[in-house]
Formats: sequence, C-alpha cells, structure tokens
Amino acid sequence: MSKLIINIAGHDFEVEVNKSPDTDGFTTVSVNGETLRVAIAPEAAPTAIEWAIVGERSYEVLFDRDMRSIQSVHGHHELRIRDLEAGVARPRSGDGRVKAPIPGIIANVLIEMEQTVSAGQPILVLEAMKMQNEITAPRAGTITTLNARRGQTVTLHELLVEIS
Amino acid sequence: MSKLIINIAGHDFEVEVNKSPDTDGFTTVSVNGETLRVAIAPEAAPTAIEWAIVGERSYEVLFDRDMRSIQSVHGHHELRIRDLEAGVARPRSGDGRVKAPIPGIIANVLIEMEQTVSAGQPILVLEAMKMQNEITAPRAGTITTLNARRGQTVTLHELLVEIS
Amino acid sequence: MFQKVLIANRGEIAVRIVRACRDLGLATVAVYEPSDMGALHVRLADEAYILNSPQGYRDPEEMLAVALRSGVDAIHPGYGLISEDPSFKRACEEAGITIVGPTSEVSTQVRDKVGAIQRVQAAGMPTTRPSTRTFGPDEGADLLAEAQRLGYPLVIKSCAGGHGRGTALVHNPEKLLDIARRSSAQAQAAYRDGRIYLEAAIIPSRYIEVPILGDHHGNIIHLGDHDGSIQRNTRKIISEAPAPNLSPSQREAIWTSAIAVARLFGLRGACTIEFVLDGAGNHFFSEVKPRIQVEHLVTEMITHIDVVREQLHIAAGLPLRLDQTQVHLDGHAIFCRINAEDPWRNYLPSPGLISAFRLPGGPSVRVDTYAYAGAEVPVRYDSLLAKLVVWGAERDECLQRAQRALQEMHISGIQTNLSLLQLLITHPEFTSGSYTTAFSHLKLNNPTPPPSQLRDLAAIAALTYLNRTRAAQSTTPTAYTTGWHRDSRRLPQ
Amino acid sequence: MFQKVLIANRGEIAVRIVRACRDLGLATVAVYEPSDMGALHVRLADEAYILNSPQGYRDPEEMLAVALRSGVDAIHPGYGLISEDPSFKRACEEAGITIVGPTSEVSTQVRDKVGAIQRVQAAGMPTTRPSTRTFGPDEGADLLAEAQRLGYPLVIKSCAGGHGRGTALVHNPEKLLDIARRSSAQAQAAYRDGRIYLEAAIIPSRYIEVPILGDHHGNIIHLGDHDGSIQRNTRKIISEAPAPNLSPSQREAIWTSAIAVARLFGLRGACTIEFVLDGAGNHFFSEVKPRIQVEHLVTEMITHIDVVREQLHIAAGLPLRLDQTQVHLDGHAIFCRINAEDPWRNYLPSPGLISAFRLPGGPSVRVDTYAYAGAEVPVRYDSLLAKLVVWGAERDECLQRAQRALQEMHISGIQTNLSLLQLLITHPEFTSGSYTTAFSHLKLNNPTPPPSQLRDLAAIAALTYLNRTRAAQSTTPTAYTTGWHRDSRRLPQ
Repeated sequence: MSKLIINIAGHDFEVEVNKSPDTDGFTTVSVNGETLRVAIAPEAAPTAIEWAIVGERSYEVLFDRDMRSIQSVHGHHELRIRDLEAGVARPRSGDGRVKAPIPGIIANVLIEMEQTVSAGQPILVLEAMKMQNEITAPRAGTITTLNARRGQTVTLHELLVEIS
Repeated sequence: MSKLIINIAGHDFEVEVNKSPDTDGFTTVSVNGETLRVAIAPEAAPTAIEWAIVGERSYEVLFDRDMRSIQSVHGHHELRIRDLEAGVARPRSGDGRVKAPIPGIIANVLIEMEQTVSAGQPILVLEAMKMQNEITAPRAGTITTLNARRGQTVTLHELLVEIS
Repeated sequence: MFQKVLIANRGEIAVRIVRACRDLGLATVAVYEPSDMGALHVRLADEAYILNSPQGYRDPEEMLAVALRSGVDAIHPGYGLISEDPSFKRACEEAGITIVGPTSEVSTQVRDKVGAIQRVQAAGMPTTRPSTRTFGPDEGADLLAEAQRLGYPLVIKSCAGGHGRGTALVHNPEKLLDIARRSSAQAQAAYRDGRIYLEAAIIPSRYIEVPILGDHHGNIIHLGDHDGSIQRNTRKIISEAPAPNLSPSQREAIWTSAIAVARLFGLRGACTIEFVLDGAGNHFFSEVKPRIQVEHLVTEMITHIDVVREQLHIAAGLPLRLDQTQVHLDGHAIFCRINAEDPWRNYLPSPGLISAFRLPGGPSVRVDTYAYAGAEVPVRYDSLLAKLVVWGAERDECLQRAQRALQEMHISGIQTNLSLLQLLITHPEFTSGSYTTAFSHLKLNNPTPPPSQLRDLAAIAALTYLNRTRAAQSTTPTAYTTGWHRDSRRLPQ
Repeated sequence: MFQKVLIANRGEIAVRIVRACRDLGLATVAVYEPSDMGALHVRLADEAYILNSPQGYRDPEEMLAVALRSGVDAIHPGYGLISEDPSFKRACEEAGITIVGPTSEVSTQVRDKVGAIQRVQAAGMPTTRPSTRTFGPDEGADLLAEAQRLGYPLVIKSCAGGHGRGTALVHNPEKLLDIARRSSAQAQAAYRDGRIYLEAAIIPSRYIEVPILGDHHGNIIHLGDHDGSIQRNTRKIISEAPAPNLSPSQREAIWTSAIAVARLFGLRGACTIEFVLDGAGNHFFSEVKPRIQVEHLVTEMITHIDVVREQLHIAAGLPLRLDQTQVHLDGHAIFCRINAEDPWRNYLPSPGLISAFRLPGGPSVRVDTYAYAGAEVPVRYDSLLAKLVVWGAERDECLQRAQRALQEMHISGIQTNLSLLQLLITHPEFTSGSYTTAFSHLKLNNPTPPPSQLRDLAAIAALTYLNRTRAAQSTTPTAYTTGWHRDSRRLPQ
C-alpha cells in the first residue's frame, strides 16, 4: 500500500494504491476515499505513448520528464506529487542556480555580479532556434555567480548564474 | 581495413572498408576496386530508420533482422554477406530444424515420423492472424522429430519438426 | 443525431469510426478483448469496456450487454466480426438501439449469396451463374454433381466474407474436392464459416464495385465505382476509383444496375454492390456487401464525402444531404492495403513490435492505421496494418503519387507488403489499367537495378554489417559469425 | 518540364518540394549542412550535396555551385533562408538556371516594403500608412520624429521576414525606443536583418491574405483568401480559409485588389498579397510575399490545387492550367503550426530526440512534417516541427475535426505547442470567427475539467509515479525523492 498526495491544477487528492494489479491488469486505487479500478500502460518506456483506463473511462496522458505537468485531451495541468513514504516535503523552488535550459548563444546579459534581483526578473537572453529567449530569475536574491557573457556559446545545463 | 564479399540480387561485390570516417562522417570504401565515399546513419538503433549517402547519392535502406535482404526505393533484394575475416564460409541451409516462425495453432500436420520429404514440400499448416500458413520442409530428408499435433498452440520459435 | 455510439469492432476500422463520431461531436464507447487493452481504438474512445467472454468481439450477447450498460443510442459494427450477423442486428433492434447499416431482415437476405443472386436474376438483371445451393466441407459427391451441371472452369466461393479467403478457380473435376477442402478451411479460419458455393467462372474477369448510400426516405445514390480485381494471397490489396478502361456508357449501365439492386433489397446506409465484368465488358451482379468496405477511402477521395459520417447521418434517420447530381466524381484515387506479412516468405503473418514507423505526407495522401512507432501488431487478429490512399487529378498523376507515397512510407520491426505493393503499382499491366483478376496470379520479377545502384547498396550493406557486428560484439547472432548469410527467397506466385 | 530540381532549403518545406517533384517524376537534389546529414529532406532526395561553408544554407555562392555541379535545370528556394534574396536569384538567372518564383527584379521591388506600399498607393489603391523610410537599430532620434509624424498607436515592423518576429505595437513615444531595439534584435536573430520601419496602427485589425498564381503568359488567378491574424510569440500559428465573417462583396473587393497588385508588380509563380482589414471592414494593402507560404496547405485544401506542383509548372514556362472560373473554393480549412517549444515556459524552444510521434488520420486531415519517432529536432534551426491542416464542408465541421486531430496527435520526448493550439481553437472568440489580431495577446485560462476527471487523472498520475520510481529505483532523479515536485507554470501572455 502506497499513499500519495496528488495536486492537479491546484486541487489536492489523497491517493492510496494497492500495488498488485488483478488478472485483467486493473489496480484498485482509492482517491479521497473513493475506490477506482485503474489500468495503465505496463511499461513507461520512452517510446511508449501512455494510456490509462479508469473504470470504463479511457485516457491518453502525457507527463513531462519530471512529472510536473500532465496533458490529456482535457488540457494541460500542473501536477505536484507528494509521496508520503518519501519523508518530509521540500519545495524545489529554493534552488537559485540558473542552468542553460537549451544549448544556444548568450545574446544579452541583463544583470551584474552582486546585483539584487527579484523573482521573475529577466536576467539573460539566450538565442537558440532563431529565437531570443528570456531567462528569468527563479527566486529573489543576489547574483553570486555569473558565468555568461554576451556572444558566448553555452551547452545544455551549463551553469550560468547563481542567486543566493 | 575489412574485406567482405557482398552478394546482392545474385551479383558479387568485393568490398574493402577503411574503418575511420573523415570529419564529414564519410568513410572511404572500395567496391570492386572503385573508391566511394559512404556515410551511414551513426547508430543502428532499432528505432532508427537507416539512411546512407554514397558520394552524392542518397539512400534509405531497410535490412531484415539477419541482414539477409535489403530494401530501398529500388526494390527488395536478397543479400549475402561474407566476412573474409570471419574464416571459412558455411552455408546456413544445412539446418533441418523447423521452428514456429510465428505464434499460432497447428491447423494440420501433413507428415508423419520417419517419412521422407523433399525440400519445399508442405509439412505443417499453422493458423495465425486469421490465415492458414503452410510451413514447408527447408531441406530434403527424413522426419526425425515431430512435436506438432493438430489443434496445438505453439509459441514463437518452438521446435516443431526436425529433418535429418 | 445520436449522443453516444458503441463501436463493436477493433483495429483501424474502430479507430476510423471513433474519428467520424468525434468529428460529429458524438461520445464514443470502445470494447476490447484483454489482449487489445492498449490498442488505439481503446485509447481514443471516451469509454472502453472489457469483453470477458471467450468469444470476445464475436459475442453478440456481451456486445449488446455493453451497449445497454454504457447507455449508447447507436452501435456501429464496422466490417467483419459481427457486422453482418443478422441475429445481433435483430437483438439490437429489439433492445431499441439503432444499429448502423441495413436492417436484420435485409442482412439476412443478402447474406444468402445464392438467394440474392436468384432474386436479382428474377428481377430481370444479369447475374453470375451460381450453384443452386451451398455446401459444407464434406459434401463431396453433391459438389461434384453440381459442378458438372454448371460446367468448368468454375469458381469456389465462401458463403461468408468477400471475394477473398476461400475463393479459388477450378479447371477440372480432378482438383475440385482438394481445392474445395482448402477453400473451406481458409473460410473457416478467416470467417468461422466453412460453407462454400460454386459459380460458373468468367475469364477474363474484373471485379467492379459500386458503393451506394440509401436513406430511410427512399433516396438512393451511388458514389461512382472502383476496381477491386487485384488480390494477392486471397486479399484485395489494391483498389482504384474510378475503375480504369470503362466507357461512359458501360459505367452508366453498371451504376444503373447498382441502384436497381439497392432498391430491390431496400438497402440502407452505406453498402456496396459487386459486379463481375467479362472480357466483352458485360457486367453481372455478384453480391451485396451490407456494410462499410475496407477500401471505402478510395470512394471518399473521389467524392470528398466522409462515408462513415454519412452512415451515422442515415442511421439517425436524416435524409441524404446530396442527390445524385450533387455527387461530383473528381479525379482518380488508388488504395493500397498494407499488411503485416512477408510476401517474400509465402505471406507469413508478421506480428510484433513496430520499431520505426513513418507515414508519407504532402497533398492528397491519407493513411488510416491503428499503428505507430512503439505499437504492437497483435498475434490474434487480421494482418491489416494500414490503409494508404492517394488522389490525383488524372490517373497518371495518381499513379506517380502512389509510387512516391509507398517509397516514403517506412515500417520496421515487422515485415510488411510495402515492397510488393511497389512492384505491383509500377507493373506495366497495372499502369496501363488493362489488368484483370489474372493479374493476381502473375509471377512478379523483382527488377534488378542498374549496376551502379547495386554497387552503392553493396557498399552500404558492408558498412552497416561492420557497424552492427562492432556494436553488438558480444551478442552477435550465430548467423553473423558463420561467414555466409543467406536464405533462398523467391516471391511465391 | 524540368529534369532535375535543386531544393535550396531544409526541413518540412524541403520535404514538401521533394514530394512535389517526385509526383511530377522529376529528380531531386538536396543540400545539407553537416548537422542536417540525416534529415528527412536529405533521405528522400535522389542526390544530396553537403554545404561546407560556414553560412551553409544561406550561402548563395555555394548553392549556385552545387546547382551547376549537380546539373539541375531548376532551383526551388522554398521560403525563408535565401528564398527572397535578389542577388541569389540574379546569379541563377545569369547562370541560365531557372529559379522557381518571381524574377530577381520583382523580388527586389517587393522586398522594399515601404517602396512597394508607395507604388500600390500611387496606383490608386488603399494601403497601410508606413514611414517614408526604414531605420537601423541606432537611429533613435529619427525614429522618434517619424513616429511623431505618423501618430500613435503605431506598429514597428521588420524590413525582412513577415508579420512575425519584430512586429510590435507601440502606444506612446516613451516606449518606442525600447520596443524598437527589441524588435530589431528579434528581427536580427530571425532574419539576420535588424532594419525596421513604422506603420500607423489599425485597431482592431485582421490580416487577410490572398494567394495568387501568375504565369509567364500574363494570366493571374487568385486562390481565395485566408485569415492569418492569430499569432503567439510572434508567429502565425493558426490560419483559416476562407477568412471568416467577410461578406461576399468584401471578399470580391479584396480579391480584385490582390489581382491588381499582382499585375502591378508582374508577379509570377505562387505569391501572396497581404492586406490589413480595419474594424469597418476596409482593406489596405500591406505587402507581397514573393514565394510559397508556410501555410499554403490551407489553400490546397479548399482548392484541391497542389500549389508547389503549379509553381514548377509555371517556372517551366507552361501556361496556367486553370482560369479563375475553374478555381472552385470548396468548404473550409484550418491550419495549425506545430512548434517544438514549450508555451508553458515562455515558448522556450525544445530541441531533442522525438521519442514518440503519432499523427492523426482519417478523412480530410493532412500533416506535413520532417519529423517521426526517432528523429531529432535540431538545435540550430527554426522550431517549426509539423503543419496540420484539416478540411470540412462547413466551418463547424472543420472546427470539430481540427479539435479531434489535435487531440489525436501525440508527440513526446520534446515539448510542443499542441496543448496551446487546443486551447486556441476551442476558445469562443476563435470558434465564433470574430477574432482580430488582439486575440494573439489574449491571456488564456486553462479550463479546469470537472472534478471526476481530475480525480481520474490523479489516480493515473499516482500509479504512473509509483511505476516509474519502482522501475528506475537506482536512477531516480533527485526531484523524485525530495517529496514535492512542482514548478510554477503560467501561460505567458
């Protein structure tokens, strides 16, 4: 038995999962105390297109890499998963490191070392795929690392800025 | 340097390959003494659709699992590859074991133990995907193993018959 | 119009029906056998019910139970499976659920192929000459006597199913019983019905098919014609619309016959009237298909009519939205049936995981399929994998585009008949449009490309071989290390 | 007709041109930068030449050298890259190689957007009101003075490219220079040309586009119209044909203007005449696109004309095969541009390996793309991944089908704007057809599904999470083990 809190589009659901599927492939899941029979695609291979059947309702779903969003024909929703067995919850947003989200060229540096920034403030412009992409501060703080200069080519996940 | 004999659609080609591709990704290959520059898809991942560029000619190719056929827009051709470094050539056709090529049900058994069969003679009928599929003897000989009876369900590659 | 439709089928046709319902804003209910749980028709439907009885898709009672449980107001049966089962239709009618297609009564009448021919004959129209009755697999003596009466050559046909599995030409009495047994077994495997009948053979012959639409208000229109003469391994794999090499008056005569047959039987919904054409160009009624055709795409391309949408409209009791003068037959279309099978190994079915899958694109190209990269071709069902149709303003343009689309389409992981289709559509007998059913038995030679191309392919094969053996050093199959890799492969006739 | 055609482009448009050539039986020559070696346009062409200069696809000299070396008799430049470069066209003309599209002279004239507007104005037709000249990024004072003369609100436009990157609305002088600098930088990134000009804003406005075909014999026809008002992140992502909510007389007037503009410039081949429509329904000439449009599929669906095929016919000197009365505008089409980008993260481009890819099918649905499962979305190029177009006899049918096709389409491994497109085409302002360019800036709320659906999705997410963490026990990303997984995502406006 696993217990999770699933937050979809701002709504909390308490989910309990009985881990062994029956012979038809359905697993019994309780959501906010309501019992559902749920079948999902047997393997989460990267090439698989994920599907699920809940009772007699059919779904195709698309999670992003970190399961922070769920997409279906019903729309694109933010997703937060809290595994009650994995201990204390820690928000991920505390991280002040800014890494290159895609490879590209630094088109503009909008901040300086030691500068104070607010969350959401544009700090860099990264040119990639013929677009100028603004990179914003993930949190408020002071710039303590600045590894980006105009015209510089950066690789995926390269550390560009740190905000403390 | 590797040396191979490639037989396509009954035509022999002696191929020598210089193993290191140049910076553009082209490898120098000699075919019957003629020098060609060849680039092929970097990895043969099962999900990849294989392509090649020979000089300035572009190809998409499809090999079957054992590289015994090659398909392109120019047609479907039998292929035999002889690797001169892999020692003496041994024809594969000597094998008299008949395995289930696909899962299915034995719809009919057309031979008996100890019976003499000729190459190409129908020996079994396997029903699968709503079709009756005739299985023929891969070589002439005597039936020495018979593991198939009418109505039996067989799995992929299950040994059904042996001809000695 | 309906609110919610149950799709009593699987595979690409179930997907096709889900699409038509969605395009009309109707909710869809899919059914699935356990082995089809992740199939596309299940994924795309709004609701999905598992079928637990051993008969699965072929169980009329469980199907009706799902219909009642899910609260649908209509059932679309597709083709095959229980689509032509009059008892299922009757049960639906009695339960007050609309079943898309002709009534159970009409289905019973046209299902009796011999009876249907006799009725058309009685109405004064030309028909093929069938045996007076049908035969089980063990009625050898009676069959021989009836064959004698009809005269040779003759054609054995299955009572169930179409022109396909079970159909065989017999030239003399010596071979009749052997071929009949084989036909019966094929029909049994394909349609779960081993009964057969005989028909005087017409040689050379062509199969000309006329799709019609009939509503509940007495309106019947035809949607042109197509040629379904080309089969391989007992399956129609290429159709083209309009049928080539027919004069306007021949075509008009066939259409008129088709409408007359449709009126005679009171056909409703989308049906197809099938004719055999003899060498002199005379047409003979052969049978009625009281359901959507596999190759209906070829009709949709030349009429711009969504036939499944029209089926739903008609079933809902709405009058036809077009009269005959509003049906514009525009250009030319070629349909190819892509099967998961290996034509170079006696059409051995090829189930398994599709590792790569790329569809052709561009203008006037359409592919209907349940498959995609990463999908599984199941072992249990028919080998029909995808349906390709292309359109062109002229036949030549259409031929060129069909060739291009087949070249572009790529499927690996399993074997398909794509290379066979390429051979067929570039064959002079096909490109000239002069083919008959005899083309189905023509031995095809794989043309050898010019030496420079073979040389290039040899270089590619060598480099690929070296890459693969290097990559998989430890897991090299024995076949790779024994020196020669070969297999004798010829295209069976 | 030509024997062999060089395609001086990449991506889906290069693939589209290969298809058109194949459909005509012409040999094709592709070019590729080293990073595009395995790209689809290279695979599908008969020949492929590597471009070694650092400018690659944008190097007119190397392109011409390949054309001469490969012995082609025509070049199709597609759109973007060097397709509108008069110097490349002139070099081809001088080398005796036909370049598909208008002459270098005409290209020079229409490339000067301000000059083109002035010429149309001089011919007595209504036009937008542009600045008298163009500006570089550092001409702030002059720009302010010119803006004062034109009056606010006004639109900054890039000299190169289309309505897209660089276009920005300015309401007052305080913001002009900041916005102009940004526009210029965007245009520089997208088109390698940072020059801009100003235009008096028309609010509310719609962009109405009229594709035309002109041959070398003085014949010019139009192919209806479409609405290109809807942009997101400076790109037209939805087009529909015909443009909704136009009266027959408005439409007729716009078509007449388009033909007149085409005659004025002596346009040949496939070009598009763009107009701005004001709130009162008056139209104003805005610019000429002297090349195939990204969204030409929308025209092909309502006319059944293969526009690229016609381009080749015209370039070969053949007269138009249709006159205006033979162009039947049939039904309705909606076009969606599918980009490799994350609309939920400020449209961040999303290169990478496409792990799953499934196209929609069924009648009247078409997707043109260079992508397939296992293909790579390259880092270096535009985010345009696929083009979806659907057709319906009526606008409502078309809308329903567009929604269905977007739901069916599945791409994973990279981020795409599919869910954004779904939001847009189901938005009341879009479905009513009453939208203007203001719709491009509308903040969209992701509607919350009913609680029972959220509950189901929660159950699915939980089970998937458990499966994934179980499967990848050792390689679990830290994010999975810290308890909360979250990210604040809002759709930028």
